[in-house]
Parts: sequence; C-alpha cells; structure tokens
Amino acid sequence: MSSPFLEAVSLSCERDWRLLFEKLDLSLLPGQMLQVAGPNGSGKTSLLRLLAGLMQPTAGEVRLSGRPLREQRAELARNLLWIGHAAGIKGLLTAEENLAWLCALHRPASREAIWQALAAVGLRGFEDVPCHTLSAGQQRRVALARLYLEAPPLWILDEPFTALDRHGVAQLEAHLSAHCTGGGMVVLTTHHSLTERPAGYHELDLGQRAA
Amino acid sequence: MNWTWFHKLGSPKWFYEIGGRWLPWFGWAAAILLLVGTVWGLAFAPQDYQQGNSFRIIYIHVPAAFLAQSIYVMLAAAGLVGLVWKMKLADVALQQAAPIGAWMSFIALLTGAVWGKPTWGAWWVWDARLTSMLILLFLYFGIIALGQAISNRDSAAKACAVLAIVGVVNIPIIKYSVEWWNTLHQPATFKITEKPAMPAEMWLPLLVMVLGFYCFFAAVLIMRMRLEVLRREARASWAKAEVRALVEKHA
Amino acid sequence: MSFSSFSDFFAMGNHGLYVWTAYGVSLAVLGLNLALPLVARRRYLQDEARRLRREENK
Amino acid sequence: MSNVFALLFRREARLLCRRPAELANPLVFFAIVIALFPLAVGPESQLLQSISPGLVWVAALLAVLLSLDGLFRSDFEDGSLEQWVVSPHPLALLVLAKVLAHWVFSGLALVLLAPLLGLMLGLPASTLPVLLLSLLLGTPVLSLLGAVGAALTVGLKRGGLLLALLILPLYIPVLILGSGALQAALQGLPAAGHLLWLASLTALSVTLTPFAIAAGLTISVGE
Repeated sequence: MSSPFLEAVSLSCERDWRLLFEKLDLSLLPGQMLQVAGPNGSGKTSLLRLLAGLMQPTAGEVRLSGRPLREQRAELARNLLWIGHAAGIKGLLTAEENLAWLCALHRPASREAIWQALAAVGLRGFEDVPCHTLSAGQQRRVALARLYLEAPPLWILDEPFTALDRHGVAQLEAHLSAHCTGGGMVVLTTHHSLTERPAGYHELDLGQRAA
Repeated sequence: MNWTWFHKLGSPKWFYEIGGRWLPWFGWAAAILLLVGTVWGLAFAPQDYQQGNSFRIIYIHVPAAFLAQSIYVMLAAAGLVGLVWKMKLADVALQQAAPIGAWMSFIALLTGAVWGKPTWGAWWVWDARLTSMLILLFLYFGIIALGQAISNRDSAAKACAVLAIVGVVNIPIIKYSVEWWNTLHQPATFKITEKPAMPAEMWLPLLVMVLGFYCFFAAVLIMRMRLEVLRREARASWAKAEVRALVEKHA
Repeated sequence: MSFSSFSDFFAMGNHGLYVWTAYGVSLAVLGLNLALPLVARRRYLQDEARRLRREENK
Repeated sequence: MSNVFALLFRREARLLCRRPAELANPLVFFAIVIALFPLAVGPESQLLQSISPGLVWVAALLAVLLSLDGLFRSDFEDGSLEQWVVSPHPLALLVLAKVLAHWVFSGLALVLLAPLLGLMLGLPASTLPVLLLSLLLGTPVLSLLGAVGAALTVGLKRGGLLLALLILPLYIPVLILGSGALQAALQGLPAAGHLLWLASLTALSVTLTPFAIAAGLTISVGE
C-alpha cells in the first residue's frame, strides 16, 4: 500500500508550557481537503505550521510520502504553497512586484501570467499600485492570486477567507474545490463553514479533541 | 556503530537517575580537593620571589579562568549537539551552565583585579588576559539575556546554541586580536600568570585547585540540571512519582 | 609550612588584604552558586506540595 | 539559484530606495556621534586627532548596529520570512543577498561619509585612503555579524538593546584591527598588515555567518 502524501503521526505540540494537542494523527491523499477547526488558541495555526515544516513538533513527526519531513525538505518545498496569516506581501511594492517575487521563490512566472492571475482575483488595473494603498481585502487577494498561477499540488492556507467579501469567498471556495477535484490537496483553517466542499473533504476539530 | 547509549544519554529520566548517583561523588571530590588545594596553596606553597604572598591568588584566579573558558566551549558543544541531534538534555545543559560560567568569569576578573593592585599598583589594568576575560563575561551575559528574553523554551535553547557557536568561533579571534592590541599599546610588561618554570610545590596545589573547580562545576551543573529536568518533565509519570516522593520526604 | 606564625599567615607579608579579599569573595561566590539551585529546588518542591494538597482537597 | 540571489537583491534595493529616510538615519546618527566628541573632550586638534581612529570606528560600529535592528523585522512581521523558509532555495543564500543589499545601501554610504568626518576631526588627508579601505573591509563584517543577532532577536518585541548586548562583544576584533590600521597610518607606519587581517575576517564572515543567520531565522520563524 502506498503511503499518504502527507501524514502526521502521533503529533504533539506544546507552546509556552501549554499542551495544544497531543497524539494527533492525520493523513492527506491527493484530492482531499482538510479543514482544521477549533476555537481560538486550540492550535490550528500551530498545526498548519508543523505541517509546512516551519515549526518542529514537541513529539511525533510529520511525514511526506512516508518519510520524515526533515529528510524531505526539498521535496516539500517543491510541492508546497504556504500562505500564512501574514502572507508575505510588502506594502511598498506593487501587486505585480510582490507576486513576481513570491513566484520566483518557487517557479518563476511570466508577466502575462501574473496579470492574468491578478485579473482572476478581480484586481485588474491594480497591477502597479503599491500594496499599502490597497484595502485589507484587496491585499489578501494579491496573496491569493498565487493560487491562480501555476501552483504546486499541496496548499496550506491559514485563514484564507479573512477580509474577503462574499463574492471573493464564494470564488475562492470554488477554486479550492476545483483544485482538489483536479488531484490537488488543501489544508486550511477557517471559522466559517464551507458551502462548496469537494468529494475528499474532511474536518478536524481541535477543540473537540481537547475536550 | 551502536548509538543507543547516545540516545539513552538524551533521556531525561536516565539522566535524572544517573546524575543523582554521581552528584555525591562530585560534591565530595570538589569539597576535598578545594579544601586541600586552598590550605596547601595558602599555607604551604612557597612564596613567589617577586610578588611575595599576593601570588597565592593564582590558586583561585587561574582555575576560575580555566573553568570559565571551558564552560563556554562546553556551551557551544552542547548547543551543537542540541541543534544537530535535537537532544533536549543538551538544551538543558546549555542553559544551566551559562550562569555558572558567568560567575566563574566574574571570580577570575575580580581576583585578577585584586591581584593587580599589589602587582601593578592599580585595581584595573588593560592586560590582555583580563580584557579577554571581561569580553568573555559579556559573551555570557549575551547568552543569558537571550535565553531569558525568548519565552518559548525550545526556541530559546536553539537561539542560545547558535549564539554560543558563533561566539566560540569568535573567541580565538578575539583572544588573538586582544593580545596583539595589548602588545601594540603596552609592550611586554610583567605578566602575572605566565611564570617560567614554576616549581612543583607551586603548581601541584594549582592542579588540585583546577580539579576541584571542575568537580565543583560538575556538581552544581548536575544539581541545576536535575531540577530543570524535573520541571520540564512535570507531565511524565516518573517525574510525578519522584516529586511526590520528594514532597513526602520533606513534609 | 611557609609561615612561622599565625599572625604571619594572616598578614601574608603585607598582602593580607588582597589575598583574603580574593579568597573571601571567591568563597562567597562559590557558596552562592551552591545555594541558588538548593533554594530553587526547595521552592519548587514547596510549590509542588501546595499543588498536590490543592488537588487532594478537590 | 543565482537568479534568485539577483532578484532578491533587486527587490531589497527597491524596498530600501522607497524608504529613503531609513537609509539616512544611520548616517545622521554617525555624524552626530562624531560631532559630540569635540563638544565633550574639547576642540584641541591634537587631542582630537589622536583619538579620532578609535572615535570614527566606534561611531561607525554603533551606526551599523543601529541600522541592523530592523533588518529582518518587517520581513518577519509580514510573513516574508516564512515564504523564504518554505522555498526550495537555501536560506543562507537568500540572507546573504539581503545583507549584501543592506550593506550596499547603508554600509557603503557610511564608508563614503567617513572621510568627511575624519577631516573634521583633523585626520591628515594622507590617512584617508586607509580609513576608507579599513571601513570598506570592516563594515561588511559588522553587517554580517550584526545580522546574526538581528535574526536571533527578530521575534522579540524590544530586541534593540539585546541585539547590542549580543553583538558588540563580537565586534571587538574588527574594532581593534580597523582602528589599529588607522592609528598605524596616523603614525606613518604601514597599515597593510591590519588591512590584510581585516580582509581575511571579511572572507571568513562572508562564508560562515550566512549559515548562522539562516539558523537564527529558522529558529525565530519556528517560534
């Protein structure tokens, strides 16, 4: 049997002497979407950061294709798109400059592709506007435009719906769902319940585990 | 090669038990060696033909200076082990040894200054060794301050490890540049700790004192580490049982 | 013995002040290093004892 | 890979140019500190000249340190560092580009300003090449070592003073060699030896510190 693409084995996370979760197991196969739910402070962001390899677990391990993450850094970097709570957007740079750099870190994108992606998130005409003049929702859209460029299979998104309007939320939900249907994987945290769920959707409630 | 012993070494429970068994040995060795060395150095070693009796300060100045330097190297080694093999015990060792190292450099500095008064006629002289020791003390302060400032325990240990490693690479450079600076500015004065051919009656007590200081360090480090291990493992069942037993014994 | 009398020993040939200061302060620092972990341990055990009592009373 | 290096360098350069005030602050600080000394010790040119090597170097050292406090802070807060860490490129290479860009825009300006301040302190014109060269070789070391401290303290709310505490002791060899070179030049002695030592420190820090900076950033991001 082939091992899942991403899995967590008996994962524990402790922050400042407080145990957020322990002995957590999860696995993610192509086509699946995992929504991590739970109240504030239940360790949602920490779990995502552990899966993205940004943090080290207190105990247990994260595996990529059956092998420990720390041996698979390059493999993970090739397959992962991470958008954290702060998305790495510089206010002093324009939307296009920001995207060009974030893409260059993984796989360089042409100017046309970037413009198309910006158009796809409804930012046509904002390409050369410094991001600090954009609204919070628009800045979030700039970050999310990365999802419309040639993107790696695994997306880990921390609160991607923050500051988006209703239309933006619906569009993003559809896009995430389409990504999973096409064999991609999404791990995300959000407080609202998704209306559009792909076939491989499942939910992990950290709040219930603790209780 | 069999590495199980190495990983066992990293187990907090194992360390707690073994440390408890070693502690009295180190403690008694330190007490005896320090007592013998002090009496020998103060009362029986011959006086120095140039410096007279003030030279007896060497029996604490040199061991403390030795120890202060060794502890810094040990910090870096522990840091490396902690970073590479993710051994939690190395993190504990690093953070518990740093204050002891700072105190040892303090002793070395203070005794150096007190010694300087009768030798040079001033409480503080910018001698190469004293200056290097002062810088070492600052390096210790840096590590302690960084460890206190970062609230996350694991990050604090890792950050201190990186700093200690950077520091240990720098120490030889600092030492040589300070020595070179010193010869440039005050050519070859009388050096207090470099005695040409010290007679055995003089260096034997010194050796005893050096050993005593090392044993003292080992004992204090084990004490500090055992407490810290107990704190960190407070959730483990063996630690709970141990704390309960200790509490009952004291009550 | 390199001193003929106790007063000689204490005087240290006019350097008594320096030698005894150095030894005294060093002894104090070593003592402090020894005392700090002992005190910390006692305090920790007292805290734990209090916590255990609290839990038993619950 | 070298492509990313150039791209990051360009991006950092662009960012620095769009905030010119931040570039100017260390320079102004440098000038003010130098100006304080004649006011504090008196305007006798003999005295000023004799202490000027140390003075210029201490002031330059503090100015570099001050400018480094915020080196990674904005990248940390807006999530850029996370993107660097999850990228397939070696973090050491990225930080080297970042520090290099920072040095080109703030360190180099400091080096160019120094002869002017040296003249004000009464340094003879013949020593100015040595001043320039020693700073040119020494400030990259200051920037790189300081970046290690900046990386370790980036996650802390008030890291500025702590940064100074961590890094200033490590600056001592550069200070000794740099001011030593200038002092030698002032006394009409050859300064090539000092400068060669400084150059080897520069080479050493360019090769080693990026890894320490990368390790520091990984730790700070993983907190």
